[in-house]
Amino acid sequence: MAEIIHTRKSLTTNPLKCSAPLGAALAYLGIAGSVPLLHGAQGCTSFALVLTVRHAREAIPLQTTAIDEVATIMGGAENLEEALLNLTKRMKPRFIGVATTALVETRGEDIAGDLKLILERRPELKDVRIVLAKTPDFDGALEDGWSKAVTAIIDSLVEPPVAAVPLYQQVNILPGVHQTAADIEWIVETVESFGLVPVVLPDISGSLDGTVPGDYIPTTYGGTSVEAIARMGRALHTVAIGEHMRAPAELLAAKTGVPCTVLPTLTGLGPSDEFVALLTEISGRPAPSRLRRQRSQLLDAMLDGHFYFGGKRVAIAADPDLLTGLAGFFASMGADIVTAVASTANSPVLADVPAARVVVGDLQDMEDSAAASDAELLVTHCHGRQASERLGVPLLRIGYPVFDRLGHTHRCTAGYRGTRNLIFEVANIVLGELHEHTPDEFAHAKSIVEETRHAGATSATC
Amino acid sequence: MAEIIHTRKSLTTNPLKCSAPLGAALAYLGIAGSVPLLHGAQGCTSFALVLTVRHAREAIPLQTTAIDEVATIMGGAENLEEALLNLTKRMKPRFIGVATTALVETRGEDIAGDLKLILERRPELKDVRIVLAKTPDFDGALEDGWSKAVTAIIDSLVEPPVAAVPLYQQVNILPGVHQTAADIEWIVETVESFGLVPVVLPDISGSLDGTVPGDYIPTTYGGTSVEAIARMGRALHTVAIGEHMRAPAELLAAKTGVPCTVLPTLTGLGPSDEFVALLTEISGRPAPSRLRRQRSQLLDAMLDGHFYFGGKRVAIAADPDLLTGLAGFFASMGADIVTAVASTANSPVLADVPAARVVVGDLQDMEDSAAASDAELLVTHCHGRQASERLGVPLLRIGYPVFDRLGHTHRCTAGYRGTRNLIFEVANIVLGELHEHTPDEFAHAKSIVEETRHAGATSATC
Amino acid sequence: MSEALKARIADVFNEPSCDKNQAKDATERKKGCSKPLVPGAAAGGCAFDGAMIALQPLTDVVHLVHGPLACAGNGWDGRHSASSGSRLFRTGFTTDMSEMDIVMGNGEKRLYRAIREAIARHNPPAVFVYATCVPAIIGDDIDAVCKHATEKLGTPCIPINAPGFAGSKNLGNKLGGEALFEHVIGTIEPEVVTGADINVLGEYNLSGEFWQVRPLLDRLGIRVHACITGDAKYRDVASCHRVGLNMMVCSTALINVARKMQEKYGVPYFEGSFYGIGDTSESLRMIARILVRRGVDASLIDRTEALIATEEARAWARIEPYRAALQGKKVLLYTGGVKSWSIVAALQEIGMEIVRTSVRKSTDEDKDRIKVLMGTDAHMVNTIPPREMYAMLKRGDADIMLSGGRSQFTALKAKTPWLDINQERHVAYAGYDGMVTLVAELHRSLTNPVWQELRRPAPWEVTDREAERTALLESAC
Amino acid sequence: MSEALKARIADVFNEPSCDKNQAKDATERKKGCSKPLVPGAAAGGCAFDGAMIALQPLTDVVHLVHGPLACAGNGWDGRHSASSGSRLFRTGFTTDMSEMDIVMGNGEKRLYRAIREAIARHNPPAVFVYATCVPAIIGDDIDAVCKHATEKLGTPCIPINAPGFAGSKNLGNKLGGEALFEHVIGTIEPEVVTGADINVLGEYNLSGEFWQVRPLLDRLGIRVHACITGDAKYRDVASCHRVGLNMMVCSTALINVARKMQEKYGVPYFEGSFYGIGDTSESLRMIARILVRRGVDASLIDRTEALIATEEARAWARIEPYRAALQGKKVLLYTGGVKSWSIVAALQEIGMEIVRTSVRKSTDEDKDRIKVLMGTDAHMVNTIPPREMYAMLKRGDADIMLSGGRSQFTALKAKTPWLDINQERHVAYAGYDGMVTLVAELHRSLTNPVWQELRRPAPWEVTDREAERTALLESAC
Repeated sequence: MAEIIHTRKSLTTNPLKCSAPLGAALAYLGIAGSVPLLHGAQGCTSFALVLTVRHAREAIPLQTTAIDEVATIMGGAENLEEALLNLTKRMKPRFIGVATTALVETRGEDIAGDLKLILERRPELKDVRIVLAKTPDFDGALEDGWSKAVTAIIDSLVEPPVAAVPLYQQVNILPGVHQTAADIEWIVETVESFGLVPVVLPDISGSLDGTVPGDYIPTTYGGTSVEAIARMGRALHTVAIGEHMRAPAELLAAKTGVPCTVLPTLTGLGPSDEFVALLTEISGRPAPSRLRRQRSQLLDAMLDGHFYFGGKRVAIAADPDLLTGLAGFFASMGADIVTAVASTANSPVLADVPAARVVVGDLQDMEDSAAASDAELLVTHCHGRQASERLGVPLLRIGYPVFDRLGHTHRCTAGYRGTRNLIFEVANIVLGELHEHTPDEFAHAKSIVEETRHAGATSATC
Repeated sequence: MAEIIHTRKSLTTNPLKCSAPLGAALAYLGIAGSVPLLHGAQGCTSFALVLTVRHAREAIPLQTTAIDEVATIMGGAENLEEALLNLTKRMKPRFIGVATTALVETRGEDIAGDLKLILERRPELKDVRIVLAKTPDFDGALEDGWSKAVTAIIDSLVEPPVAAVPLYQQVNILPGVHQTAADIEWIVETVESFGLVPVVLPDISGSLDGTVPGDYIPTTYGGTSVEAIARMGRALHTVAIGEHMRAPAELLAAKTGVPCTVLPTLTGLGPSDEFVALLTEISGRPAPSRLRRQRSQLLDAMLDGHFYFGGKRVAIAADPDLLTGLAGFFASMGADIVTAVASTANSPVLADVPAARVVVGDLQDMEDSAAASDAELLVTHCHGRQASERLGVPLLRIGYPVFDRLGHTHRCTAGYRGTRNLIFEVANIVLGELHEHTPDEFAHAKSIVEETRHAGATSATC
Repeated sequence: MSEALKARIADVFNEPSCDKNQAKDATERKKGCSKPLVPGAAAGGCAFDGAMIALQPLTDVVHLVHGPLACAGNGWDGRHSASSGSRLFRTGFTTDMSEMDIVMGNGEKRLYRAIREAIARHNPPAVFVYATCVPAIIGDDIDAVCKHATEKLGTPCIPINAPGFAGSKNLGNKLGGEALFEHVIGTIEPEVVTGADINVLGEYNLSGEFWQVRPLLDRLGIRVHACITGDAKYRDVASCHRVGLNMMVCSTALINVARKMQEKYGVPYFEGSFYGIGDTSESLRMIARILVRRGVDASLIDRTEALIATEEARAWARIEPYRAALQGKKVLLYTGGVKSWSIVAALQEIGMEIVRTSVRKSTDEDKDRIKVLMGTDAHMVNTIPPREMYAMLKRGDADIMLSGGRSQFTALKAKTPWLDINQERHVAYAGYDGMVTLVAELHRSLTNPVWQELRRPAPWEVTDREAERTALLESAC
Repeated sequence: MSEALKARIADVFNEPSCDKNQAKDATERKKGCSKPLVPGAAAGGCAFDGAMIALQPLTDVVHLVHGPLACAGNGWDGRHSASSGSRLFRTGFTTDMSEMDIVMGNGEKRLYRAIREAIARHNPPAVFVYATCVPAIIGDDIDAVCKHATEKLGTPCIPINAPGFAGSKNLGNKLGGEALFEHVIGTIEPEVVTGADINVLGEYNLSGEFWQVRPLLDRLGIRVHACITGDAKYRDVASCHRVGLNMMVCSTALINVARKMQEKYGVPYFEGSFYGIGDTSESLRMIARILVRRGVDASLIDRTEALIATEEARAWARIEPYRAALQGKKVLLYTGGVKSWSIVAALQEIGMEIVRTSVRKSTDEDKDRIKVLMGTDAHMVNTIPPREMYAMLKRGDADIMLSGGRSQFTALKAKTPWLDINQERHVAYAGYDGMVTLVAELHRSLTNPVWQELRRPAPWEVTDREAERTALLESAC
């Protein structure tokens, strides 16, 4: 059980965390015909927008209530109302997801109350489903914002089940914030292969997977429809991915009676098996042969790949669920997690990280610890690139954001196939670092007295 | 139209070519229950075996007739007979693919005649389908050997069609030697999505895709079954990938009357469209929505990726079909093919390479030309790594062999999805080479007289 | 909002050098010139963002953002401003205020400790402290904290009061400039004064592009004392008040600094551009002329003309091979400010046609220049809504769009060539070489066969059309 | 096959130092000692392969393969022999004979031209020319071509007559050695002769592992004149005949060279190993003892013992942390030759149990050593067919297999740990440090939790079993 270390420093250097409102916005982007609206100063939206555009390489319909000096003093209700009206008129969304920011939350306004009054007052808004999540930047990270937004969506949009018997073999999937479009595609394909019908909430594989529509669409195109959300109560089961999705899953269960299972991660053989076992149970059908072959391919990848993991010193920094999932995967392949840094302490799973210590901190903490523990691989989002350069240690880019590489959302790390791919990706990073040996490496033999780290250093390049 | 240059040198330095018998062996490995048998000295098999084991990271059931000094003088028929008997007894194959080597071909033996006599004489061999391809090492490369083996298989095993009407909506697929397991998976999935039933010959996605069988199997496990091959005459159509597959496709057509289409490559938007159009026509069904989405994702990848291709100076070295396909792809994305080296002149498609010149040569030719033309990316199999190091230019590993990276066979470069992935892979290599600018780069401004290549050099890193 | 901040904003709004202001009466002038933001339809960055943009290319100092995470966390490590020395400016520093800090009113304490930690680890020549919305609301006095820290820790701590809600990015630029003028410029006396020293204001050295210009000045014996701010060092900026001339590159951004330096230190300024061949030459001429007027040897004029002649000839020779392919190609220029005219001139130089140029952040003077360049103001537009922009490009009204990264995907999804000319680009466009690079990039983009590829009809478009026709025929029966 | 080649093979087969041969009568001896190959059941490399393996780590020469493509094309660039200098040996050279060359009998001409081209471009100290099957059949006289080229071009061209059909890899090693002895060794007089010079034969410097040994010898004042062949330079090998001692590292490979050097130049030789702590020490002792006998100052013995004491203690201390996890673990050792015993000793030193060791390429002397080490010969096996090997590992007869890359997948598919101890490995196992590395690698492999993961039952294994049971019950009704 990992010891959780809370650093006592006042200065955050090279932030690891992305803020909660951004996480909420990403969740809202997984709804069809949606516009996320950040309730704050226009900078709150601008920073989130620029980062997400760079990450997703897509135009992103993110809006702002544009709180200014006056609204800061007088309260933001008017701005919220104006924003809702303006964007409904201009963009004709089916759904608006409002996420609050630190700016409005610090004033302690009753935003839910404001919204209620606005909706009562404004018939123009009656065809739009409007959802509110309270996500001040000073509380939590991307995972928290995503989770709160999904919770808010379920709270507002899911209808109580009307018939006693489900109409079809529906399974609800609540993916975590770090699931890519490719991850969701694998999940959907796998669920379908058991004769089940998945409803994914939110479904960024429909909206942020990079497509070229034939015409200009100002809102998201693709994503979960509000109708499908309304009918989530008809499912046989809900599967949530990541501890941060427990809250929405449990709310959905409480609201509809649909039983739910929270899987900590889908990366790794064991987690993939769990998912498949669950689908087998839900569907009462045997696993199809293509899935069996996928598993066999994963076993082979584990066999071929384990040479490049065994004893490898790995430093990971991420949000709690992503960190725990990745650390578990690396450890299961024989790597040593010498550095584990979590963006927040907001999760019970941190204790499960297979490392002596988990530091709640920033990328400077990761860099310092990685340097001190001679890490051979860094694993974090693309802001880790500066540390990677300074330390001369390669970086596996994963999480959010990844803006300096293409195709991140088409990279699957879930399930048998995704785990196989991840093994290859890591092994190839290690293979790319291999070099021919030179006499100088064998330092001990040359200066016999000095104890060197040679054994480790050489064998690391197996 | 590219000018084809035949170098007049006697020395081959850093071979680009892999030999024809090896190509034949790879084809035979795509048949279920198969053992390829090279008719030559044991070294012929040993080199091919070691290379293929390293490439595929699989145990490979490749055998040898072990021609020794005596057989070299007296003829190899006895060795062939003994080998067939021995391996039939030990390994119980359903199929043995014999490929000759330079050693036995130089003596000019009548090996087909030998084999006929052996089969007449030996009832022990009656349950094994034995096929012979004449593939002397001094003629052609991997593509030629693969093509000859498939031709030999069709010649020996395909039965004349019995019924006038096909039993089901079958389509024969004859993939080229450079199709990976993932390529074939995409092809199969796509063919099936039109309600058609694909028969792939040979099918290495069933045998060389890396799986872990539950028990020891000495032959290939998976691959095209001899029964399916026998029934290839029942198909609606045959699709061959690559000009080198024209010969087997046309033989199949001649033997069975099944019409055939040869597609030069499946990499690129245009080639993928052609394949899909063909399937639409064969099936009479519209393209399914998942395929349409894949195409849209590819368009998006082309948009996001073209920045990293435009004006990029690329050097490619490969077998003729692979070279032509890749060069066409790179050129369609805006790259300049500054160096094109083909392993052999055995193909009419070389003239289609979008480059001023195609050199029939080796990796030294590629390295010299790449250096002279300031290539920014090398594209060839993993033997290009030495040139890549020496020139300080990154290498895209593609073709055979790729033994210094994992997961090559699970890498798809065919169709909408594969082309999308390839765009990402190339773009990410380019992005990985990006660096922050330094004052020294702006050389002209510093020494105003000297004309430098700066404009090109900077803008290349867009 | 603190009274001090209000006063500072009013002061900035009252900028007498702003040509818009000059046209207003006193009441209107008081209201300020930043356009009111429309909730649900706003797009740009906030004042804090603007201040950061203006100051962050000071490469050797700690830039510390006081606020909750989003302000620094969602925005750091994004621009390609290049440094020839320290890379400290690329490090993201923030106090990452927690709920506890806010509830307990611990913001100032946390900030002070953060400053101390930053100095202890990095020993910078200065710490720049940026206020954001939350500490501004709860009343954290960053001026006081900075003053205290400066005294106590011996390292200058510079307060930048530009919380996001205060206004636009543009305002933030100016507030950043105010802070420089108030707390940095003039605090150190320069070690060297050559008489031919200049500062360049509003040049961020994106992708190192100023390194294509600086050597030209070097050759003429003109020393760039400080580039404010691009590849800038704290000491150089702090001692930049003794130069002979300030050149303003990005017209509106730091105009207040230029004007105040003129008032206080008597440094004249002019506005110019290093984008395009003609403008680069014109800027060099202006610099030479003013410096000569200020006492530099008159031979500078001739030397400058000689350099210009050589460089222009060389640049044109290098551009020539691209001309045929670019001539007559239609450009949609979607930027603003100085680029709205400087790039227009540059593109016209090679025979391209400007179908629209946006004047979103342009001054009246900018607009006048465009009118002169284009012979009419018919092509000037303000904001183009994405839907309209998409329609224009889809129709083929332009062959290529030049803009910042944010509108990139509107062009790309319309399958239209696009070139980044704002902050995120990796390509250097300034000076003569930069213009050649821009032309090469335009050529590369416009001639890429990928555009034909992208417009190829999907196999089912043919089929579907046929099917539709068939269905139509059938239903017609 | 040419008469010359036949005579050379007969000579190699007649090797008097081969202990197998010593046990045979004259008739048997004439038949040669390479086992006849079984068509359809053979696995190893050919004579050409063996010659290349033995000679290619001569790093500064051109290794030119005369034949059609497969011989060089399918095999180059595969081993991890390391060089401290030239990398020319990693370049693949071949005449890539075409059908035309064969039909027209142009092989010799092509070869000559290829040699000329190689010398013109790379200017190597020598060109090694390897015959392969096809030119051997059509009667190309590579000896004559090499002679002619040597005279005409002024660069020594060394013919290596080991076409693939001549026999096994093992034979090829020896034929490579013959060529060295006949054409290279003794052709240059050494510049330096210290009296304490030695050669090391049969050490390929895989992954640079000899660099873990050489410094030990340096420290004792023993100079390695040439390592034949690992990180070897042509001049050093050509002048290696004046040393005081040859150490044979891979027993059978180059025994003919050692014996002939003894006969012609009076250089004594002994057989040793640098794998394992005990064997490394023993080899150092032997070298010291023989050199002292040959006139080196007797203090060498004491200095050697002191070095051994220090190094052994250090190595054991470093191994200690791994011991508990490795103790009693069962090893299947599938290699042969010298490794069949040297690695046995090494593994026993740390308390591992050897369940089988293969003696495929081992001499009787090798086997005797194993018998002594293991107290019995029950654990010695020849070839293990893959099916049997798989069954053994699947049953858990061994916890780990050590072998070459070729049998790797038999172990892995049986979900059993495996370590490469042959040519393709990237890890250096020689000397004291190498043994520590080996132990660390064993530990890393055996303790990897992936083995548990891999044995986890698939979800459907549970379900399927239940389904089977149900079906069984139903059918029972």
